[in-house]
Amino acid sequence: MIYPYIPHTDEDRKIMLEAIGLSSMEELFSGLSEDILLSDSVPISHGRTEDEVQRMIDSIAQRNVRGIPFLGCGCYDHIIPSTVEALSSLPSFVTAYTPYQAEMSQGLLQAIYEFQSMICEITSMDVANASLYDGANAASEAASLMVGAKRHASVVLVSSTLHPFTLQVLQTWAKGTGKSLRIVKEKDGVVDLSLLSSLLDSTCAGLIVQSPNRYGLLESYEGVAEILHEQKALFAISNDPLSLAMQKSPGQWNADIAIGDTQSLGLPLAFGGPSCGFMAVKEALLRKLPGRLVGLTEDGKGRKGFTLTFQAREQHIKRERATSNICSNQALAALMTTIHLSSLGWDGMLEAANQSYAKAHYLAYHLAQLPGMTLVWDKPFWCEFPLVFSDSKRLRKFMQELRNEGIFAGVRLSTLTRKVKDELVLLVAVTEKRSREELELYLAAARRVMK
Amino acid sequence: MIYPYIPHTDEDRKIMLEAIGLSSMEELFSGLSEDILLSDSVPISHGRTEDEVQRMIDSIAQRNVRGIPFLGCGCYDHIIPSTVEALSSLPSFVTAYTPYQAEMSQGLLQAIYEFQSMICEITSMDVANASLYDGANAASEAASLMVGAKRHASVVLVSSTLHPFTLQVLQTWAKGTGKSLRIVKEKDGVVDLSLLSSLLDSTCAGLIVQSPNRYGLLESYEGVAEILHEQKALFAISNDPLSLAMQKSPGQWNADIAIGDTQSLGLPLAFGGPSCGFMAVKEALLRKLPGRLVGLTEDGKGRKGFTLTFQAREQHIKRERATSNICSNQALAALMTTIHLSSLGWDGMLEAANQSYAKAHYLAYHLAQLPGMTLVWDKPFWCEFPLVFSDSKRLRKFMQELRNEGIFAGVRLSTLTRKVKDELVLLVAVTEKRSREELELYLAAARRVMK
Amino acid sequence: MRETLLIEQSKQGRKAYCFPPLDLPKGFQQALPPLPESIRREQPARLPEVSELDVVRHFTRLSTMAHGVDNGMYPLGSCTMKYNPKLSEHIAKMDAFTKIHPLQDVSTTQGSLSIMFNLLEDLSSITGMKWGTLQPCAGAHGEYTGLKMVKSYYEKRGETGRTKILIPSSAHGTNPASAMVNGFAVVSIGSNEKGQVDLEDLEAKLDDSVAAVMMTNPNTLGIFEQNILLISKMVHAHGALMYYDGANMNAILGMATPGEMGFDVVHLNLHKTFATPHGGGGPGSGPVMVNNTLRPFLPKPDILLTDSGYVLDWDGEDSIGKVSMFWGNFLVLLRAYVYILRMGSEGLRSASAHAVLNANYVAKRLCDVCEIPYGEQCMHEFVISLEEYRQNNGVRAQDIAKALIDKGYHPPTMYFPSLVSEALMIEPTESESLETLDAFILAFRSILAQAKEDPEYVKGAPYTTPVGRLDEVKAIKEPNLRY
Amino acid sequence: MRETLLIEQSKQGRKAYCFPPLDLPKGFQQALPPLPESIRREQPARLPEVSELDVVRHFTRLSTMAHGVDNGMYPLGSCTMKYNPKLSEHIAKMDAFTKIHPLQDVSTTQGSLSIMFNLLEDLSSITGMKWGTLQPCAGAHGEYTGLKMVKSYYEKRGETGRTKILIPSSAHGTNPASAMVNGFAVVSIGSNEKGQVDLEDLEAKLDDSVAAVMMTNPNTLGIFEQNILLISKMVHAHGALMYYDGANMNAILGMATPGEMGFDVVHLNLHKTFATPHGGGGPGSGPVMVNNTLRPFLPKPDILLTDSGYVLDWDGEDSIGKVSMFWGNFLVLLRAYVYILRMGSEGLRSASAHAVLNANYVAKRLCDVCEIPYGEQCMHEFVISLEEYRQNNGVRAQDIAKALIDKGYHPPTMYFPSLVSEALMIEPTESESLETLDAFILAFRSILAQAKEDPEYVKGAPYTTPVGRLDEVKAIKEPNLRY
Repeated sequence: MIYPYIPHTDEDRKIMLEAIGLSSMEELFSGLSEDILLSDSVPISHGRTEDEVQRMIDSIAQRNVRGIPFLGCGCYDHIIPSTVEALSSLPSFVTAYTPYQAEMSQGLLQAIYEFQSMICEITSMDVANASLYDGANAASEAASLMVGAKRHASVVLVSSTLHPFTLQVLQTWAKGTGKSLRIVKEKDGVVDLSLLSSLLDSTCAGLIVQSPNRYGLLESYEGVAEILHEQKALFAISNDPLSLAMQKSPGQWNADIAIGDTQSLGLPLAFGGPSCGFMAVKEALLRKLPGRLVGLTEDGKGRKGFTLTFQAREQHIKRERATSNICSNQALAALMTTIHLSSLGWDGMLEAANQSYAKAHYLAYHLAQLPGMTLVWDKPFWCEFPLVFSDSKRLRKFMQELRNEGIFAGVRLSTLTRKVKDELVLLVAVTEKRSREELELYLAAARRVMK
Repeated sequence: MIYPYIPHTDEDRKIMLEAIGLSSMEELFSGLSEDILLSDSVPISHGRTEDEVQRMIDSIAQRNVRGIPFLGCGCYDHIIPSTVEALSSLPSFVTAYTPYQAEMSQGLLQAIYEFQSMICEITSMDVANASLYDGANAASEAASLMVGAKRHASVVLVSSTLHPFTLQVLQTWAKGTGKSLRIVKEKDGVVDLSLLSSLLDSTCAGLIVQSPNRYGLLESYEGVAEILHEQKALFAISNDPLSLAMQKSPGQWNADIAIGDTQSLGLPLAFGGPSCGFMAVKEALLRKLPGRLVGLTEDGKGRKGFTLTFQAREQHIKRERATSNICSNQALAALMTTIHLSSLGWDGMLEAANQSYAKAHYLAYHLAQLPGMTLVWDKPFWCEFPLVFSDSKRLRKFMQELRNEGIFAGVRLSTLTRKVKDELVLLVAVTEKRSREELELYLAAARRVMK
Repeated sequence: MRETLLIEQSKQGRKAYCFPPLDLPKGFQQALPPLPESIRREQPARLPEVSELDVVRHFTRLSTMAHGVDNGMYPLGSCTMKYNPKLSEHIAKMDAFTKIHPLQDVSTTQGSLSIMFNLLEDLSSITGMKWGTLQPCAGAHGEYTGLKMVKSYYEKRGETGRTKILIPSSAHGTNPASAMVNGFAVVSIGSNEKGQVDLEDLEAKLDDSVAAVMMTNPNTLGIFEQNILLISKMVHAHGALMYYDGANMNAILGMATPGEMGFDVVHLNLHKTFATPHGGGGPGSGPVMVNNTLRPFLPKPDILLTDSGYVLDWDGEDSIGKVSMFWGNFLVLLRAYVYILRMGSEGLRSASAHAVLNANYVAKRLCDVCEIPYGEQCMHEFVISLEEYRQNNGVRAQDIAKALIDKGYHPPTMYFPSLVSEALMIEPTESESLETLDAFILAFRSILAQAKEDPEYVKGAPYTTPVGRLDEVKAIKEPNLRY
Repeated sequence: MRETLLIEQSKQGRKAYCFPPLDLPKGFQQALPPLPESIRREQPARLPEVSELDVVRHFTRLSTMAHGVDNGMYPLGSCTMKYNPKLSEHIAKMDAFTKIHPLQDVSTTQGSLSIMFNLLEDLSSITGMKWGTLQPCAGAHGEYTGLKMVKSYYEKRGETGRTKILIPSSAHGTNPASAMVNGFAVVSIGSNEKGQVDLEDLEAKLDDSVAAVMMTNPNTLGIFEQNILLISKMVHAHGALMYYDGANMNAILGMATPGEMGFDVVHLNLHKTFATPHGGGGPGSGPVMVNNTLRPFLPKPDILLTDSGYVLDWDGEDSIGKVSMFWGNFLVLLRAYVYILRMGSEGLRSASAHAVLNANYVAKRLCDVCEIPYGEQCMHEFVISLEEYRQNNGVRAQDIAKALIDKGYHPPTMYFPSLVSEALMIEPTESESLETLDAFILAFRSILAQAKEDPEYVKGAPYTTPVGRLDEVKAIKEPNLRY
């Protein structure tokens, strides 16, 4: 009886059972009554050898089809340096648990400290945590933080231009908890902040906005923080962090909370996960920040060292009085982002952002010349833009024809919202990774279909 | 001016040049006269970024076509545990040099010591080196050893059933050195050792044979060592080491030298390289063994430790009096073999060998039923066998039809020998990795063509 | 050994990475307007400017100051630090999985969808539940999702008075926290002298304000709740639901199912039970499995197998909605699937049997030198109390833990559950061999012996690490959380 | 930290790996005869019987007791321990390259063949030679191949009296050894006071018994042979050939070519100059490049580009034949090709320029505390003499080297070339930054200072390693070379 990953020999079992004073493996489960013990093995297949599994997976893998992705909506195909996979695969990183034992985990702790620092730098905030699940959950954690930070507040204002999935995750968050979302509507593709004052009341804990927003458009938050702060409401901005190489950061808008997902900073598409949510806040909110935090301190001999800190905020200490239940986070993905940013530096990050901007605008400019599709809103965008088609038959043909060229042309907004009104909107994302040839291939195919 | 993998900033260059007392990078090369300094850059392309290189390689890679390989002839598609790639990729192994500094290389040295030990165990010999380039070079090193070990001997007897490439490498070895090869002819597909006594004289340093031989057939060496030793000639046997799970080892035939290539023990096909030659000898020949050797000893405090030893044999000390010029070997490939054998153990090695044997015989048995092809020699074989076709048109069609099924049907012996007489011989290799389905696919296609 | 921060190694103008030059037409580039000044960022972020080799050495060196399962035994109770197969890592790096976008047309993602679909089927079999979701990214996220469904279930039924979750006092901190974030009140249930749920206390607290009872079984003491069927019956009789925290599922794979025990909703931790790596704290994955009752409330989208292949189904008006951005931590799901394929039905059962064997063996070999408050017969883990060492020698559980570091072992979980004083929770997992266990036992016993002979030495451990015990008060009083 | 041999961890019946069961028809399996007893092996080999986790931990732990470029600076003279790009490692693991059989029909291996063809073209440009072979597996193997061609060349011309190879006394040991294995006699040429070839000595030894002069340029002192053109002329005038040992090619990439210097045959070390990893001693790759004269003698097969793609050409009756089993260490060639693609023409030139800059900088910063016998102006490496420390303080070059280990550096090459007493040969490579060099210089100087103040301490180094200096005499007297 040899099963993979179990080192015991017959002899071992005998010795061990004897030591325990049992005569069979079955007796180990004598605490389970007969009506609980399964009489039969569970109906999954028999074990397979490595070679058999690899073959099976190889054949399954062939059912995934790759194309040249002009797909975005929260998951982008950016260039990733070879260092990221190579270094994040080092076994001491991969097979470690949360670094609770600081003395034997200095390397891991330092990497997290560097991650926190980089997130603070990019968002212009004071303090960042060690990661959250993803961008959408970062938004719901921000909502929790807000509600927890203001007495008697139960309403969170959210922009209607949040990513549809982020909005859905927030709706789930509010469900059944007595908290609620109040939508700030959009105008011309961006959040209409002229409505803010009228929507804001003492029940409101804060506002969550997003830029680039669900359409890829960039938003301006001039004066928003002031309006919110006057009502003791908090201001949270969600960004694609790579866009912060070009656009104003949450700190520069005087936001209290910066959130988002670092997928664009070193994480592969991976069918959408794992990615890595982040949250950074102003110093005043430090003790309300969910998730893990690493700090620098000293040992008895004055040697500097890193440790998990402010653990009293967390669920394993505070239990039902905690403001978040997060325990596992996305540490290894955060490490990948840390390696990515270490490799790129600010210049590299800026270059990636600038090139994405330029290439997206190049494609948008030329597509806008074609009949049957328009760039409806004259708003600044970064690497993703909404094309509105005149009819859905045309759109479908467009996507199919490009597919025949090996191109994934974009994401229909209705895929995210399941709403008929969004069926004519195609979101096209262009990163620095898309070569000139790929852009021209896209344009040539588009011209053929839309002439 | 930023080039990959060069960390210098403009500032650095300035500081460093100043320190040296130079004013330009060009002056670093002032020792090179103008008629030597290139006036123009060398005509290779400009540098490319990682992304550009990866794309280019991806597109080149598509020009390699994979099939289900029934190909052997010294390079076999065996199952390799996932541990091999994962562990041999650890950066401290990959990016280290030869472990000259024992104190900071104990891990590497121990791995080599374990490799040496395993080779000794498998070949039933006393001492093995840290690896040689490949199986063919192991043969020429064996020839050198023999010639060096016996005064006034310049002739090496070699079986005509050696792998054709091994024979070619040996011929190259002899070329222009005053040494020569004397071929021991074959009979019925195996070396004809009845000729041995008549070929053997005082000029002969030894004999090199191979099993499985160039046809995949297993040879018997009963009494050979005795005949050779009587003439003070040495006996070297080359084996696919995996076959030694089933057939008698060099030590059991009382050979003096065991050689071969560990490709079948954990190394991928890799278009033929790197593989990993090995050599093991009787204790008496220890000081004549080429290549590196790791030994166990102690430090001043009595702590056990590993070190390179018997270095006085090697070229860097003995220079023109050395018996081999080897310096770099195939250490990382040897490590892969060590991990492979550590994972398989003897039971696993035996299982791989037994299954290869059974599957090869299954295929051979059924192919032998078909018209137009025969298994000419009634000799035992292990995982590879020679099919002789009645005409070459049929053979070509056979290979093409199987190709259409995604199968590489075998290697024509003439591919190795460039001889017309070998054009009708197809060498078919079957490893434990070939599934039953693949065998049946082969047979079905064969039946269609050969009916 | 110490490694400076990478930012301290930074040098202006040094580069580890370059992008291909932008190759758009010159005219276009010149005409392209920059972002409007009002929204434009000008100030750079301080990121390292280093060479590629600097990056490589930095993180390589940091990795040498970390300890994973690959480095040595990691008996961290309740975390199931079992071996993470290299095969899974290899497969999780395949382009066919890493380079697939979540919003590609489903006709182009049938491979990934089939893995998710089949994984869900296997997890259903393993838990004895019928349906499930793979969206949650971690165990606590699974709890959040499961309890959210419980909440929705009662809202749908109009039973809005069910506002409490009963949780044993020994439960993981995530349980009460997850209840809280879903707007439930938490009521603690006591334990009896066997370390199991106190039935009387439970009965006393069960009423129609209770939404669910949340249990871990075996519980955090490593003890199987023998009255579980009775408990389920009691709870159901009060119209409440049974929630199963799968943290300790590694004890009963193939032996028993939460479904047969009467649970209505189950979350699993793939990074514990199904051998996906913990990655220094994540990413994990916390699938939630339910029976028919709760099915309508599962997150969207569901994966269905139709005549035209796998599709994402967004219907279901009672769904709680999405709980994560896309479909879950796919690469973690993939690894878990590979593990299940490898192990198969019998292999999983064997894993649990040997996990329990290992825990009992270690408990037996330690029980003469330390107290095991609820008896040494356990499931896959057990909790010892070092209270006597504290009282007699002034050595605390933490000191023993730190001394283990010097012997090359990661310490067990400390001070949990809180009902055991000076607790260490030891979970060897099935991955460890008899020899490794014996070496650990020897090390542990020698530390306990030393705690009596030379307590000051033990209190000063560890000695072999780059830093000694760190000043945690200073970390809070003078927070330094970033460069 | 110490790790026992894996065989010592072995336990009968434990398994790290299983094969799929043999699924041939039962009848066939029963009928299949075993191997005849006369050739059958019965005795097992003693191999470890361990678990997969045992294997993983064993080799992971061994890796922590090794030091590579990724761990820290590795200024091992003449070995060019530069950074090995992670991109190359990634590409070398692609199935499209690792899973290709060398004897597949060439129509199915056009990708691999095109890489080899293009690499050869690039190496031709870089060396200024016209033709070449990629078959040799290492530098010494390249020497063997190149000299074999020289031998064949003279045999073809009937000049069988050319039996000598002239080699500077400072040459690598492989040079004379390679000459010897090809049946040549070795004659040593002296050096002049500048550390360069003594022209008078050369002239005196040149006659029609000389087949070739074998040179490294820059030579092993890191000094460029300024008379190289004159030397080539002298050698050619005597009808002999010029052989270039490419060990130090990293000094002159894109700056000068062996071809322009007058060499007829050149070997390269891809694992030095072209950034492929050394792997703890190999596999390397030692391509040999030649001019028209020697082309007919190149090993078989050649790679040709025809109208139907790349083919292997087996013609060429004067070829020396094969020198390795198949086509060479393909995965090493692939890595070198990736490196060249990355660097391009200017990048390679820059690499050499910075390698030379680094060496000169370190030499300059050390020249006041140790003797640099042939002056501190050098190419990519330099040799210091610690003779004065030996005489004044009893501290030898080896002691200084060992003390560097405690500072985290791999020591330089020791006691080579032998014409410098107490030599250390330092080659920083272009990969190291100014900061790293400064730190190394500081460490080196502090050790030299300590050698004067506390020589005994330095003589006892290293102190931080798992073992101290090992008894090499015992290793030979009581050989223990296997378990």
